[in-house]
Amino acid sequence: MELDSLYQQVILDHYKRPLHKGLSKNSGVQVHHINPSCGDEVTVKVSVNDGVVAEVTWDGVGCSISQASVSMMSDLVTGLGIKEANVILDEFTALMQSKGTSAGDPEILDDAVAFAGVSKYPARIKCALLGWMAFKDASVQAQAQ
Amino acid sequence: MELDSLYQQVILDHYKRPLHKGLSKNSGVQVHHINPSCGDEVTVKVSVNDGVVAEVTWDGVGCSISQASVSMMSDLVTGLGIKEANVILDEFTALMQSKGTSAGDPEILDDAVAFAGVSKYPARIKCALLGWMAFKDASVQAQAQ
Amino acid sequence: MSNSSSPLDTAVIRRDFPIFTRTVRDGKKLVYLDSGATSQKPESVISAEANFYRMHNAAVHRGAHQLAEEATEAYEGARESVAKFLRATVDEIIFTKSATESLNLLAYAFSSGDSLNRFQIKRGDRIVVTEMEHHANLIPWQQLAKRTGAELVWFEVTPEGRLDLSKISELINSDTRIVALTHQSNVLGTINPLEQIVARAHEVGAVVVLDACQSAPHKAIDVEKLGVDFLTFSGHKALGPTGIGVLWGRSELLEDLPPFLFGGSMIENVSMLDATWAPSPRRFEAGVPNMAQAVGLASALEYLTNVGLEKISAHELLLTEQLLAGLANIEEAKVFGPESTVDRGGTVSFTVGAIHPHDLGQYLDSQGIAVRTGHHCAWPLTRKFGITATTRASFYLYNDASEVDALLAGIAGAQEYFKDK
Amino acid sequence: MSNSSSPLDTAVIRRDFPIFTRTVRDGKKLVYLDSGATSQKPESVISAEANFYRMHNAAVHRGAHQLAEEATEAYEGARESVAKFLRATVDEIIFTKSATESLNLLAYAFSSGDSLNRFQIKRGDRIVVTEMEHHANLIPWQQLAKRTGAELVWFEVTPEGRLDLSKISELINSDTRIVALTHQSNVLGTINPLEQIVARAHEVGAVVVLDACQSAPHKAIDVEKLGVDFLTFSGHKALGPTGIGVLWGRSELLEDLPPFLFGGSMIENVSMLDATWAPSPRRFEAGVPNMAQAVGLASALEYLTNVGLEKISAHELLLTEQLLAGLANIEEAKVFGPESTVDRGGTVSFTVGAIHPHDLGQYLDSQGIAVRTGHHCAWPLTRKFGITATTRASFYLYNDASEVDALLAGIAGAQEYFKDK
Ligand SMILES: Cc1ncc(COP(=O)(O)O)c(C=O)c1O
Ligand SMILES: Cc1ncc(COP(=O)(O)O)c(C=O)c1O
Repeated sequence: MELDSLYQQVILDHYKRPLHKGLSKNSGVQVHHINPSCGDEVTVKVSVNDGVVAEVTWDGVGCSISQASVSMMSDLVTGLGIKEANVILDEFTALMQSKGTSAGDPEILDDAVAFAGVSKYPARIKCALLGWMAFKDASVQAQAQ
Repeated sequence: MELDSLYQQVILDHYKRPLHKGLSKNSGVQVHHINPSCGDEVTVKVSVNDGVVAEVTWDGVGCSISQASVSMMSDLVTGLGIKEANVILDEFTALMQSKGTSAGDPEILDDAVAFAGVSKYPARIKCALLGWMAFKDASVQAQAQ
Repeated sequence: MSNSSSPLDTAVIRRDFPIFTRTVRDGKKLVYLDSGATSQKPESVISAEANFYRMHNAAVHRGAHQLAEEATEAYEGARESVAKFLRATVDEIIFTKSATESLNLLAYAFSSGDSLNRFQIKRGDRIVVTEMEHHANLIPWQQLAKRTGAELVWFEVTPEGRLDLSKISELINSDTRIVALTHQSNVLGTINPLEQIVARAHEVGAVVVLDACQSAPHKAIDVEKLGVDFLTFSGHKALGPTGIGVLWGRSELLEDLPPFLFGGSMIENVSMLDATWAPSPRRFEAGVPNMAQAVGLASALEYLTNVGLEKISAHELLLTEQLLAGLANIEEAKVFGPESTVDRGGTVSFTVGAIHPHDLGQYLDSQGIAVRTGHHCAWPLTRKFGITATTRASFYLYNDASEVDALLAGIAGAQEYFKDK
Repeated sequence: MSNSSSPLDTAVIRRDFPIFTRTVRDGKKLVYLDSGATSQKPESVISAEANFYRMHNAAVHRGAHQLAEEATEAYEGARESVAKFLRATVDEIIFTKSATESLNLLAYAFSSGDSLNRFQIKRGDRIVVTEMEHHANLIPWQQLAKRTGAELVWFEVTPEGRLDLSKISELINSDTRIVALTHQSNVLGTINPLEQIVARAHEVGAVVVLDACQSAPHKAIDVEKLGVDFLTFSGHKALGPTGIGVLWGRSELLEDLPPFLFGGSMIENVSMLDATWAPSPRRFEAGVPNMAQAVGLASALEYLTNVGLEKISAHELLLTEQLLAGLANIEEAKVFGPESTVDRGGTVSFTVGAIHPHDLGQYLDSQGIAVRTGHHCAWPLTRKFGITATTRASFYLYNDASEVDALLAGIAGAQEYFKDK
């Protein structure tokens, strides 16, 4: 079924058992992003130490794509240098804009290649990017501190 | 030629040799009307004594239809009781809205039946009515005095 | 299951709509249940618009040539059609680009007259809306309140999705100048009790602005009977083209209403420093208007009138009844809005268990079923219900009972699909 | 007389325009010289709009279904086409209903931000326009001046129909915040010297608003090269549908520009009392947009690009030259506007002796020739020239030399007709 390309098992797993959900008590930069067209919301809290993403936690409500994406993102970038994290972010963004022509680089994206199918559904790209954009926003602010 | 139904000789005569043109020095009510879509303007001055239209003079710039119409109007209503003048006005208005289906009643309209052709040219109806509407406005005000 | 008691022959109607000749998602039949967002168009409407361009296109009110005459006749004829449709008089019909523009026109007009203008809103005045308004009938009034210092208050919505009228006399008090509300909720399907609200509004001298976006396309409107003061709807939800809306206002009110957009054709006289205005409706239609769209809209209203609005409402209610009954049988399904068909139109919002509406919508789409998901531009309302989104099915004259069945089957399929994984 | 040096094959072009298959006034060939008011439409544009309705119609940005995806792609694709046409970036393109709306959007935005907003106009500020503006680019600024207490001043027009730039440094002084002017006069045909005006405006920190209604449809536009800050034109004058306009603004300006119409899709977040805004262009496109018209406009711009705007301008200038030469030979004819084709477009206004323009237009109409008469929504300009009206012929790519001849013959006929009587 075509729909399976969108709802890969790993996405639904993250949706059902999200990682790093629940905002940490540790200090960090917290941002709140909203998808105005559907009402989905995500709060992402990021702490950066010496150029390394020390902790990413989040909370939110939304569809499987948006929640799974933020869950996977938080797991992927934690422990990476900001530069490396941004490489993944850029690769993920490019994948989303590929209109189904790219499968994504698993070397860079790891499990997040599962979102490749989303790029064929233009209305869902924003869902998949919601958490990433929040991370970008928060990490830029965190570095500026 | 179809156009001749619009530009009757009597209309062009009034256009070239307008009657009652030039505003009277006598007291009266003066109104200024404009056709906003083409810029034509007419000033009409009316004095009413004991329910009788004593004097109608006017000035203006505009197309043959608008100028001939105000000229003929001023000649037609001068000396009439306000009620009689309004009968002509109503008849003329009805003629203009007849979309070419009426020839106008010469008993009431006299020479103004020449404007029957105008009703086939919707864009020109306002031209023909410009002076009449000004007269209506002025005479109502004059009676209220 | 086909509902034999419907007064409409949908099979015949569907033939008039070219879009139903296509399929979606690899050959699936298109089940279009998103008419609340925008309706599909019959060929007659598409042709009316095209034919205007092909044969009569010219700028209205401006040229001294035959095409200009014909275009003016077509455009002003469309105005007459709309007037007839609303049982209004022709000079009370203003063409805008959308209901959104109409409502903004009004909201701006209430703060752009001089201080003596009867519409001028000021500090201490009150504007009343409801919690179920579409953003288009909420944010313009928020902004008006901010600009003027007026107070914005609202009717709350009960858990059943009705307006809570218990505090009507306190809400609509003697400071109230405007009561703006929707005729039918685009989320809940609720039809609001106008009579009581209009009576109270007029008692205190307020004007009533009715958002008829979700009602005028589906039920016969008589502005005199409704008793409201302004009314608007969009063409595209009423089988008409995009890019056209209608604003109706009582002529004695329009007379004093300040203009909104400034430019050609709305003037009486212009100098470098000042200008004066033409009478309504011209005063509110600056520039070369959306002529072809007005012509298309007139054709759409004619289509609706020919089918019969009573029949359309009755037909939609049957489908609504069927869907509500079907949803009642799905344990996980929760309906937002009235569960009976009393004072209700053919729009049904619901959630299904933990399946996010967006995911449900996506699954339905994979089955060819087009619904809408999200807050439906009534975000404060979805928040009031403590949710972020619903799935919404909305019916129109071309939908039939088999499509309700398809939707119900689709919901079951989605439950299966997302459970299994 | 046919002009053999034209780069366009008008006979081929005319076949694309259905309206030229019809006749007017009892079988006369339609000589359409009123494109300055609105242009005719090629079949490809009409079909593009119709095809959107027939096959892809749905509300953009809103649905989670295939039709909504297709509609969004079509609408956003149209935005890309417009961006390419103006050599701008895609997020700088805002769809409005018309140039009139675009200009009002701007004028309102300059008084609706908070006091810290960079666009907020206040007492002591200055707005500069010109004496040759269309009402759409004059009255919104008059009203802005009235609302804010700002001062409205203007460039005068010389007897030759050019802007008098002799006082440019005094007119555009350090108080100046906005310079709003037309690229090409819709009455005189004059193309204004932007370089000098833009340079001076930017020197004092003012933004330049360009009304490109009469230029964008006829000549290649590059917003970067023009150097202006905002630009607008209407679709219907550029072979496109009615009901669609374009507003372009520099992205760094749009970022801070306050919204104008409030409603769905332009928001970021909404509560009962407040709302925040989406980024541009969404912020300026409230409600379900004029989707089909955007698609039609994209098709129109594609048509123009395929023919070639350089060729179109060159062609129109040849016709203009021919008409100016012909009018020079008519003793009673007086042209308003440049008598050469330098910095001039294909719009020619004139009077013929004592024949009122309205009467001349009517006579020409009887010969199948469609021109416009009146003040052309630039009343202060006609008044400046001491007249109430002119007759205006305006050319487009589908006109040819034989039509100029027909117009000249028509003028002679009118002189005969009104003299005899
Ligand atoms: C120079 C100019 N500006 C503005 C306009 C207004 O355009 P629209 O009526 O399409 O809004 C026009 C055309 O009428 C025009 O010629
Ligand atoms: C109740 C209601 N009001 C207003 C609107 C706004 O209509 P439009 O987007 O056509 O301006 C809509 C539709 O989106 C609606 O459903």
